[in-house]
Amino acid sequence: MSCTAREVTAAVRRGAEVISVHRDELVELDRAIGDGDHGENMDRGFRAVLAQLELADPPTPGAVLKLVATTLISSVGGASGPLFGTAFLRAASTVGDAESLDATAIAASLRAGVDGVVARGKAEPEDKTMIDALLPAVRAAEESAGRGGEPGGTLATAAEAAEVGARSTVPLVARKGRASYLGDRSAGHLDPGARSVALLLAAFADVEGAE
Amino acid sequence: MSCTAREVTAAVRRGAEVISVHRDELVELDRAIGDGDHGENMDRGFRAVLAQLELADPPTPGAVLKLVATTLISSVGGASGPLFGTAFLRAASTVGDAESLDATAIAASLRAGVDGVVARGKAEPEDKTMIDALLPAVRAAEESAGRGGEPGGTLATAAEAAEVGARSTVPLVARKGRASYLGDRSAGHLDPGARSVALLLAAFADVEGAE
Amino acid sequence: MKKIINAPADVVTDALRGMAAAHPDRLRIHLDPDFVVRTDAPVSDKVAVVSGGGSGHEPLHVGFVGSGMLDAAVPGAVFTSPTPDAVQAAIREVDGGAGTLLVVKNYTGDVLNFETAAELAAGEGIGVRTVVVQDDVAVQDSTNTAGRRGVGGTVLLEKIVGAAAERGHDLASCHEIAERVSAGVRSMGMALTAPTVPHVGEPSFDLADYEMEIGVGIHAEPGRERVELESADRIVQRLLEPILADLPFREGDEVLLFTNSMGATPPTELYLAHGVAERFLAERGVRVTRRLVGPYITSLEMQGMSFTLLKLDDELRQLWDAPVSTPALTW
Amino acid sequence: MKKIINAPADVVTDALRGMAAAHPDRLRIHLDPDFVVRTDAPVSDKVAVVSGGGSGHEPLHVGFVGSGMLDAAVPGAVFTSPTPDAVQAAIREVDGGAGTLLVVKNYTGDVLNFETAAELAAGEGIGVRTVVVQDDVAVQDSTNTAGRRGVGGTVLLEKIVGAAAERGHDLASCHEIAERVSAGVRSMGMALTAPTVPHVGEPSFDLADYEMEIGVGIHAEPGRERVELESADRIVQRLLEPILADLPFREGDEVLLFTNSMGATPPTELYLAHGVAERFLAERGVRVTRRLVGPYITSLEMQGMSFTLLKLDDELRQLWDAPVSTPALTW
Ligand SMILES: Nc1ncnc2c1ncn2[C@@H]1O[C@H](COP(=O)(O)OP(=O)(O)O)[C@@H](O)[C@H]1O
Ligand SMILES: Nc1ncnc2c1ncn2[C@@H]1O[C@H](COP(=O)(O)OP(=O)(O)O)[C@@H](O)[C@H]1O
Ligand SMILES: [Mg+2]
Ligand SMILES: [Mg+2]
Ligand SMILES: [Mg+2]
Ligand SMILES: [Mg+2]
Repeated sequence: MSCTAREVTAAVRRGAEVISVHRDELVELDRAIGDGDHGENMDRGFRAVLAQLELADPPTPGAVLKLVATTLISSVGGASGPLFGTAFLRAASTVGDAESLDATAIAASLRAGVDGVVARGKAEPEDKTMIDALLPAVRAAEESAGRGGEPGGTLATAAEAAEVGARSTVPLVARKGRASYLGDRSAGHLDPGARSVALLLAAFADVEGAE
Repeated sequence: MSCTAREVTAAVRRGAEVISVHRDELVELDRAIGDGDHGENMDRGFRAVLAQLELADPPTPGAVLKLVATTLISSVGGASGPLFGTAFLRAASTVGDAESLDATAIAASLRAGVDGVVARGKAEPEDKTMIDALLPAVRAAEESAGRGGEPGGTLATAAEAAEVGARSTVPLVARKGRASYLGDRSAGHLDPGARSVALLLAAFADVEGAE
Repeated sequence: MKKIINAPADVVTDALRGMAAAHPDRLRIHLDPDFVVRTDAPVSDKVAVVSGGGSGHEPLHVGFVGSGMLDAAVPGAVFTSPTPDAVQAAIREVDGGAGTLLVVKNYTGDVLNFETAAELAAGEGIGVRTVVVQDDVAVQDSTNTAGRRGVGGTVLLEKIVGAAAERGHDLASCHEIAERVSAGVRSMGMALTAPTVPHVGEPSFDLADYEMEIGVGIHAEPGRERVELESADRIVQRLLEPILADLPFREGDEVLLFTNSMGATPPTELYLAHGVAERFLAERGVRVTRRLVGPYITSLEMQGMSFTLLKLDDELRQLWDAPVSTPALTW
Repeated sequence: MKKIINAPADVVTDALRGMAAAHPDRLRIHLDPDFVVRTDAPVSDKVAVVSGGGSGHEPLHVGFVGSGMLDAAVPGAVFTSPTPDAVQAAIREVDGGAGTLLVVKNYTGDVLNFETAAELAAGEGIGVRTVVVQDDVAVQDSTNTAGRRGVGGTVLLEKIVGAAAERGHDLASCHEIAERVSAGVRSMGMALTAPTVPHVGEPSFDLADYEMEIGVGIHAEPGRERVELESADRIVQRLLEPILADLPFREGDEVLLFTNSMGATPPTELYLAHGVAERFLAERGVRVTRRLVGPYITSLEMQGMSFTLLKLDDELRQLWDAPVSTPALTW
């Protein structure tokens, strides 16, 4: 089994839905250790993605991911805009023109996305950023794909790892992004960007698992 | 019995003390229907009067009243500064160079003071201003003096009438001063200027009564 | 009370010291009595324009001292008119022989204190004329009140009459122009929060989280009515309708629109409201040809805003456009 | 939340509309993507100076568009960096052939988005150089953080490099001057209250009645430490000491002192603090020869203030004094 453009589009739509439902939670998380806009930024971005998906019907998974990337880049702003944008852009490049994605392709695109975020944002593990959700997720996806997992199962494992990774940011002291200005006072709070990663992956897994 | 410069000075000092003690109450009254400065204005003025009395030792009741007038005019500001200043100035003119004041002179100086306030401020009775304390006070004083009262008794009667007059401002709707902008919402509050009049007259009566 | 101050009683004097330090080329200050004059005062043979009033409305009046606007400003204690001796001293300092025009906002305290100062100055042989600004349409019934308050119109009047004086108009002409501005200017304001007077220490009034005060003055006197919060569109309408109703601004009339922040309302909200107002007026055929947007007559840290509309004619427009160089207004 | 707005999501656009209406002679606005340019852009053969960042800091940057300062400003959503396409579009609109200097405040979001825009513009053959402002000494440990934030120094840098561009300096020279300003400027701020972001609806942080936040940024990120309210004298000392310690301003050094309101701090308090600061610096032999006092880089309706010190040399002083004509800064 593998995912076509239709399924990737459905996954993205579901991601947008979940972000919208969790908008205020993400605002609250960012209010605690940042400037309070993360929920609004992500929600604005994914609403723009939905609008774009009404206008265009990208034919391949790569085209869907590219549309998401460019839309997020030109509508989110802040730190998360270029970072999520880069992640989707790199993922899109990696999958190329493929008609559908199997678990290995999904894991590879995740890996490319994470590498892109690291290249742009220079964050290391335990800097209390979205990286702390992304890295464990990609490792779990690679392992699952290596074991011959299905796309749905691979994304589900990745989502679980992202969730654990996001929760692991709570005790950390931030060293990147706006939360880093708080120094020790950033400890004890969940990183909003990491939470977004976990929410998005869970939404994607949900859709692919249901296929 | 009559009051010399020494007694008038003592009365003024006592007035300053009472104003200072009631500063915050006057602020509160003015905060409700004005701009909240009346207590500070009166206190600043009478502290300046005390400072002047340290430097000068006016020889006659008229000279004391004149010193109070000019000091209030140049230190109170706001509506109450020129009004109380005028009252003391007219009172000073009326008593002239007299060495001491009997009850009739006191009543006459009060009358002159009230006339001065009306001339400057154009308030009528029941406009919810200091006039509503001053007018009953001067009438009571004239009556007491006419009956051959002593200065202490005359001032005491005036102070009582002022107190009643001040309280009578509570239900009134203001038609002069800053409280007038509230329209009907000014009803239900004591006029701060009227309260100051009552406090000052009571302080004066206190001192003269004790002589 | 949250303020960056030392002793509350010294706030005005301490601020004047800082102002003098900040603008050594433009201003000279005098302490006890407190007043601010332009450095080149007295300017001989120029009508001197002098204003003043309680502090707490900055930049009005001290920030408008300079070439093309005020020769002197006399600040009283916070929200309290200055005393006559201070005004008289300022007049003496700036009168250049052509007489002095006093710009007074219509509050009992200001009127009485400036009246006395004018008498004192006249007694010294100085020609003094007075204009009383009373542009606040929130005060409806001026027979049963102390009369309309002077608010935003004061800023426009000081700019225009300051330009007239700078151009060499004589005292009678300056006075006539001032009266013309006063006759054609109307304002209305509102507040979202109350300011705190330093020597009081608590907010001037209490407003619930969902309330606003319509028709508020600049001393945080309660306003015309207290209503629930509304959209910017509706707020603009609430402020502009009484202004338009009061002075028959007619289709085709040329006006200056002044959108003023009461202190803490940020530029985004102010510009937003200004944009709404421009559309509102355009729809009614009122032609806005000049604008002023910013915090020019404030009420300490009050959140809120006001609109002022001034009917322009050729002379008033030219005087408005004339150069001005003060700490708060320069072009 | 008490604001004069319509829909929270439209605040920035609605405000831009009002700005355009208020300054028809100076500004032209473009919507979707949002940016503001001076009316005479592109000015041929002049280096274009472009800045931008999250909204909510007005007048920064949109209020500084005009002759002698910025050619374009690109406002993002409130407290959110603008996107690369918006910045790119603004660059296209104002580049006059002599290249564009981007002024970026050092926040991850701004740096990343402007970086992308610069790449895109360079790809179209436009010469682009970038200066990143990072003057906030409140951020002590810049290896364990996203680096120092760009705050008050940005205003001074935009004024000075804008003057250089207006005088005909080429891109390399403008960039060198910008780097010189950046190297010699330091800031520190504090807050008494928190602002409320329109799309959040509640204050960015909670501060008790007796508390203040020292070392706060302009996005109401919590600061260096939270302490009890103190006198103006003590607050000034708390802000100036780290600045002086960070950049060795030496006896006899000539500096520009910029006393900035974070939004709701009124002129009286600001001038008062400015006066205290001038005395504090004079006692330490630091010579203040230029000043700027006012709300120029704000955080919505936050009460608070910041100081910025810039080391001057002859060229920087002359560029500072050069004429400027923008909605918020004119001389
Ligand atoms: N350098 C970085 N590398 C990776 N992620 C980062 C970096 N900086 C910030 N982030 C992520 O961005 C999130 C904040 O995004 P957002 O609030 O939308 O932007 P901003 O910080 O500009 O307001 C943080 O929670 C963090 O996960
Ligand atoms: N026209 C007037 N005639 C008489 N008394 C007046 C008049 N206007 C105001 N007052 C008195 O002045 C008092 C207010 O004084 P104050 O608060 O010191 O001045 P301001 O109103 O200028 O702030 C009122 O309570 C009222 O008694
Ligand atoms: Mg954020
Ligand atoms: Mg009062
Ligand atoms: Mg008053
Ligand atoms: Mg942000």
